[in-house]
Amino acid sequence: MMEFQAFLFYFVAILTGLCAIAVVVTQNIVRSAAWLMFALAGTSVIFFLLGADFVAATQLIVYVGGTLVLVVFGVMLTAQGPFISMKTGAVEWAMSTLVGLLLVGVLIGTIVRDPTWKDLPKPKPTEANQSFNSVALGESLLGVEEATPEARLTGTFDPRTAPRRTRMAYLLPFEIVSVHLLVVLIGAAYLARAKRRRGATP
Amino acid sequence: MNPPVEIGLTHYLSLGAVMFVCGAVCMATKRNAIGILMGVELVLNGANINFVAFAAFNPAFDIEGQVFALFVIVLAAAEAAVALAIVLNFYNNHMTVDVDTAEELKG
Amino acid sequence: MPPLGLIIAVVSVVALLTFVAASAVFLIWVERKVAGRIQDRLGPTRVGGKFGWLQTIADGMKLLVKEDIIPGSADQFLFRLGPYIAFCGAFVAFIALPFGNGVVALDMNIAIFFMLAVMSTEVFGIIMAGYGSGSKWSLFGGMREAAQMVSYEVPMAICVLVPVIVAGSMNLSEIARAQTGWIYQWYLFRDPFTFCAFWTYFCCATASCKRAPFDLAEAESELVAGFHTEYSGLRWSFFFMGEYGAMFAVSGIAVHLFLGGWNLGLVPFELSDQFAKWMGTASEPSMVGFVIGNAINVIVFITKGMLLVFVMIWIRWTLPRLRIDQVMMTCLKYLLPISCVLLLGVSFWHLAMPSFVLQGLRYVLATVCVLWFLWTVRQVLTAKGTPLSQGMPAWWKEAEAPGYGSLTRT
Amino acid sequence: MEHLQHHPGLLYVVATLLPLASFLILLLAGGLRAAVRPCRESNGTCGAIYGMLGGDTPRKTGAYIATVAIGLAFVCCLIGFIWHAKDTHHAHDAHAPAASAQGGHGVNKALHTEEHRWAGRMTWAAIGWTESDLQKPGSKLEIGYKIDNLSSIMFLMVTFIATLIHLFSIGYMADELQPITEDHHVHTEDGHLHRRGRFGRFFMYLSLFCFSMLNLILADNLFQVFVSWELVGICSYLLIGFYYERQSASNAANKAFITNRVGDAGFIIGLLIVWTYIGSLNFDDVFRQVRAPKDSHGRPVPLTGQVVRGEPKLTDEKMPGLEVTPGGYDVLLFRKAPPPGSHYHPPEIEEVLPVDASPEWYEKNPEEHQYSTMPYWLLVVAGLGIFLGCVGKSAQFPLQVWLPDAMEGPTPVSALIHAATMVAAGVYLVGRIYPLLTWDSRLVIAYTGAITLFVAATVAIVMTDIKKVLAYSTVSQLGYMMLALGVGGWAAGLFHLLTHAFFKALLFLGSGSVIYGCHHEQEMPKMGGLFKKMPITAITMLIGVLTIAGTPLFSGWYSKDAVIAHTFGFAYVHPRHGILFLLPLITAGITTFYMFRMWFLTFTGKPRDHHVHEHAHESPRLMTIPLILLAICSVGVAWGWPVWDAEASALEAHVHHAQHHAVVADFGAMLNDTALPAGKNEDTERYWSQKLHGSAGMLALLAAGLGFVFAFLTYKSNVLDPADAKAQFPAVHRFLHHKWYFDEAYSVLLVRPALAVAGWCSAFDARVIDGFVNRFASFSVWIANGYGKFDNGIVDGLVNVIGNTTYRTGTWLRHVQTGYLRSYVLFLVLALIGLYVLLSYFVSLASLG
Repeated sequence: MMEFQAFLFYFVAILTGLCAIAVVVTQNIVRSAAWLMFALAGTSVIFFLLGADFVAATQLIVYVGGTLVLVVFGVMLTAQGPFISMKTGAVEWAMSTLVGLLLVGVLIGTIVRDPTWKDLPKPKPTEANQSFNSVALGESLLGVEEATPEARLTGTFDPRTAPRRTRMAYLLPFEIVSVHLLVVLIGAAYLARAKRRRGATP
Repeated sequence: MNPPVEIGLTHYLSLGAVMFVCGAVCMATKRNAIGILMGVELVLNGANINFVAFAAFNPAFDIEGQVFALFVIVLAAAEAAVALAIVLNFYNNHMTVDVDTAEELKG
Repeated sequence: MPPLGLIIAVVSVVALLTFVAASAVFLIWVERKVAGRIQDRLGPTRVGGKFGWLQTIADGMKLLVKEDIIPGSADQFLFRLGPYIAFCGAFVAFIALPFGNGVVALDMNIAIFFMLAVMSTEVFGIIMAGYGSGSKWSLFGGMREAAQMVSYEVPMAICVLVPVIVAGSMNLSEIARAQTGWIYQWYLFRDPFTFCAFWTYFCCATASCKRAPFDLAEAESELVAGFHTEYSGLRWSFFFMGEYGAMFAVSGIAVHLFLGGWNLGLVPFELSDQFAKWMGTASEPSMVGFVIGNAINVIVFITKGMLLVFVMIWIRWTLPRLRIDQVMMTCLKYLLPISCVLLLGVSFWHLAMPSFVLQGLRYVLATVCVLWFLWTVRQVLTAKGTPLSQGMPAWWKEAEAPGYGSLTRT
Repeated sequence: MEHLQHHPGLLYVVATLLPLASFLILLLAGGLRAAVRPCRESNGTCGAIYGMLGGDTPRKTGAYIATVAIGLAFVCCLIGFIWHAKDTHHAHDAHAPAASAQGGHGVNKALHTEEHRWAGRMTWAAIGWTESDLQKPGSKLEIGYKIDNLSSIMFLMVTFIATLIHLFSIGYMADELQPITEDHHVHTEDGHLHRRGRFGRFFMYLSLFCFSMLNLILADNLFQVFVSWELVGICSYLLIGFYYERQSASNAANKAFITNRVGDAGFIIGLLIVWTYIGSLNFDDVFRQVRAPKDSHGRPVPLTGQVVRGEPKLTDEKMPGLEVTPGGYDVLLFRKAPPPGSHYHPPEIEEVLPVDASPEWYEKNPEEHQYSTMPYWLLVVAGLGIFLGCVGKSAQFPLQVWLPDAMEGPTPVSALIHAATMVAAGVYLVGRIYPLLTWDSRLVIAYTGAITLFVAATVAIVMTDIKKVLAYSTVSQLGYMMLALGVGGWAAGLFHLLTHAFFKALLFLGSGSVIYGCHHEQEMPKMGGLFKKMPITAITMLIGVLTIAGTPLFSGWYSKDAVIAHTFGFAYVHPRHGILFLLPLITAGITTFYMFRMWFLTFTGKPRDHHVHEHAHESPRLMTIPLILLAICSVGVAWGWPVWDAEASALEAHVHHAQHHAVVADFGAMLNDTALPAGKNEDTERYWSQKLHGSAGMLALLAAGLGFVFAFLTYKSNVLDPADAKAQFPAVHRFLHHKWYFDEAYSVLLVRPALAVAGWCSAFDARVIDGFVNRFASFSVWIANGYGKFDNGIVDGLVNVIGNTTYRTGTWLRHVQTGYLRSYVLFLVLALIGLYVLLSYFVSLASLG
């Protein structure tokens, strides 16, 4: 019998892959969005399986809760009729599929053939390791070695069991990205603001 | 009975590759601008899976992979906002979201 | 032999499913009773004895046997999928919600974040339902829901961050443990910012559960029944199970974050640990004592959560519904800035204030709130109330005034 | 005034600047008038200004301004002359006892003070950029003034005569006062030329002329002299060509100007040599360097003559660096370093350089070691170069040709040129640079003068134009002056210049009066018998003629006797140069002959042209009064006491005092090539000239008498017929009538060759150079056409082919740009795959390799 973890992985991975393919194949855009939601949620589960629970939660809240809603919102704002669908020609479909299969072949071939990747063992997702991941992530994003005593970070961090490594502070990139994204969003808001159509009477 | 298969990095990377290609094909086949946007999201997710998988399997990459994944997620959100803004503008100008009508720059 | 994790998971899921379903059944009954009382009527009285105990069960059976109607213009796939997703979103959140000291399906480091994330997926179900119905009312409802949820998630998350900052953890159990002790240890009374954050959070939580006065997604005066106009039978009931589940989930979060979690607040220790210590030895704590203490904890926690749900119901039947633009304005113009100020304030408050002020303020806040609460309870309990036959809203009097003609009460 | 009393020399500066001020006023007024003239009708302001400046009719205001200016200048000069005479008197009083004592510092100081009062210098232009540059010799050009006896008397003479000429001109130029003047000498299609009157312009030119001349006299350096020299030249050009509509006047002006250029070229050469070797153009600086040294007793060194000549030598006990030999190749220049920090240092005239001084003396006066040398022949060239300028200006042989032609100008101008200004400038300059002139130079000057005086006098005999006669007489008299200067009679020459100025002015103004009275008739054969018509003119003219003829007690007698005495003494000492005495003696007779011929032809006998005679009239008082004044001066200006003593002239004594110390140096010795013992002057020219003065005077008087007799016989009593003489010697007459064929010779020798060369040059330019240029141009056009074809066909064709190819390729390739996003994505992915394949291929290659 397959190990529980492996079973879980295969189950989720196959579902996710199928959902991703469904996104491509589905002609209805909202249905496609639904499949996309499943694919993204599946990705989130994959992240959980990989021990990256913070990333997984972020994936859920940002992608599924935010982005996807935004996408569907866009669909509804631009829909001219119910259940719109735009068909693409069969030749293009064929070509795209061909090229896609080619790319998949190339990528998976590379992945499988690379010996260094195959030899990497999966670390046991222990309690300590998991908590370490979140704490380290927070610390690296904050750019601190240790939280203040007043507001200490959760988790028991045992330096003996954890691998020693140089921490990298991602505070500055994080801030830069934040400001950058803020500007981008303001630009987006400006771009999408309601404009009076030409020739429309005031 | 088959011996238990150890789930390794390769499996996750393969999943990421499949998602990436699905996204690319989605971009290549959709005529709807929002469909293309979804393709982009799929591509980004495929990449994200790779990041997180490497973070989990490579001890030297454990923080960076997740941080990059976070950045990608946030960037994707912003990108989606901008893309939607563009789509809305496009819709305002063309009364459709069919990107095949956006061919003013064709040769 | 299945692994232990699988067994625990199955057991947890079954238990939680039971709890959610049961609480939904119970809360629907409560809602109906409370609504009745507030609307100056009795509510369900017949089914199941004196208070209409079995009313919800009867309703459920009715729904189960009702015809499953799918409109012809509906997108069947989306239409079918919508309710389950909406329910799942609410239900999965319970996985990370502790009921007591260690009484939790999965003790996650980022439990609160996880809960918020999972609950945010609920909206997608609503949208799918609204869009998939192929009806204008549904579509409008779905769009309103989408806009409202996405908007209110932002101030809600920021308000959640306030106690998270105070506790230094996103683990709900950790946060609850940090509030062990007397009632003034609750984060509600910690400082003015957490105090305000509670009310702000509660507003946002109400809105995110699309409860009145923010229930624009199902505003029956405008949209018939909003996103679930076309639903009937079991699918319809799934929406309501999801809704009530979400109500308890957000209330549970509020309890954990602000109201001391499972702690009673009337004893200076944690019940389960203390019982285990008392009933066993110091080196070997008693499992029985732990279980007994935790049982009390669970009761306390559920009571607190139900109390908050009750308040939500109370509000629903008391306040009038807002307009959609007012809803959005409330969020974006008021709640969002307020929550930001609270986040900043709670970060700087303890650095800026001397400790005696902090401590003193905590006592004063706790004292005032407790006294107010007790006074309210006393008011409720000692209120004479108007007999059903005599109670007369004001406009009836107005109507009886001369000039209104012969409008008589029947 | 205080300042003026301390520096009375400034009076002369004022006198010099007054005519300049007058000139400027007239220039501005005339310029403004000409400027507003075109718009006088249309513009009210212009019209007002035009009217204020005289309107269409010329006014006399300009003449008054000029006359008042020159009159004031004369007054200044008169005051200055009196003061200067007083100063000089004091200085000589102080000099007399001091000189007998040691000849030391007392005299020097007194003279120094006098110099300071009557001289001033300032830097005009500095050549160099640093202070140390300015300390070097030859680094700056200066302007300055220096008044001595000569210049003070010259000033007086020039301003006096100029004032009278101005007065005379007011009357003489009355024709120009009309708004429209008719010029009878110019013929146009419509008859005679009609032009506007140029009264003011004439006086403007006169003022500038006076300023130039006065500035020339005022100058203390050669450069300033040169500038004035050229100003005089341009003024003469303007005035000779005053009637420039007349071809002859225009030609005469050009001729005068060009001839003067020849002389000025020499002048410049001389200036440059002096500047190069001596390092300064200031007279005193120059003279101090080329001075004749004296021995420790104050006597000139007889061995060396005026300049110290010798051969360069490394060491010499007495004169370090130079071995003094009489015929040495080099001239020693004594350079004295200027005291630090000062630019002006008055020359010490009586400074003594003891040639025979002991070595101790040199040790005490180390600055005397500073000397340099220059080649002797260059010094000769320098002197002769400057003299060449004087030859041009003073119309000496062989450049005398311009002066007679200059009679084309208005008669007062002729008077001014001949009497006081232009031609006097040359003689004056020779007198000024006298210390620069070596023995050889002076001999050249003497011969030049002798030839000139004879040639001019002979030509004058046959001239019929009254002004031309006078012109040649001027040339002749100038020759006398040059001769005197050349033979060492410095004072005599300049003395003759002064007296000549008066009587020549008188004669010219008289002739002007005649011409005016005869309505611009200048030909003597058309005159005759005018004595009755214009008695004042006739009598004053007679006085002038007597004076120039050397009648005793008239001023000309004193000066001419002095000149002839000097030539006699010179010829006595140097018998091989005897001709230098014979020529002036003969010419004295000829002079008398042609002057009386002129007078007789004009005033006596029967009127030969009744038309002229009938309309002849005496000139107005404005013109006769200057004549009378000049006549008085001509008679008495040279008088001394006793009057009958030819050597007692006060004027001569005054001029004599003006002699530079270098002139004073006993030129007998320097003219001798052999050494004379100090104090033994018996063999010197001066000695003999004084000794033979009486006999020379007698001989000259005899010659003049002979001339008068011939003239009387020929033209008065008609005993001899001039036509006979003409018939008898036609070749001689023709020769003389053609002025010794000078003009023809110049025409053949210079003008025609010059024209021919110019023609060749022109032809060369037109044919060869232009032809080459044209050929080159057409060749360029041909090349350009060829290149144009190449450019259009091949270069452009290539470019077009490239462009078309690119265009077609682009047109073909544009179909790839579908504008469809999906195709781009497909291409992207395909490119990715392709890249991957390539990369893996290379990676595998690398891993294999």
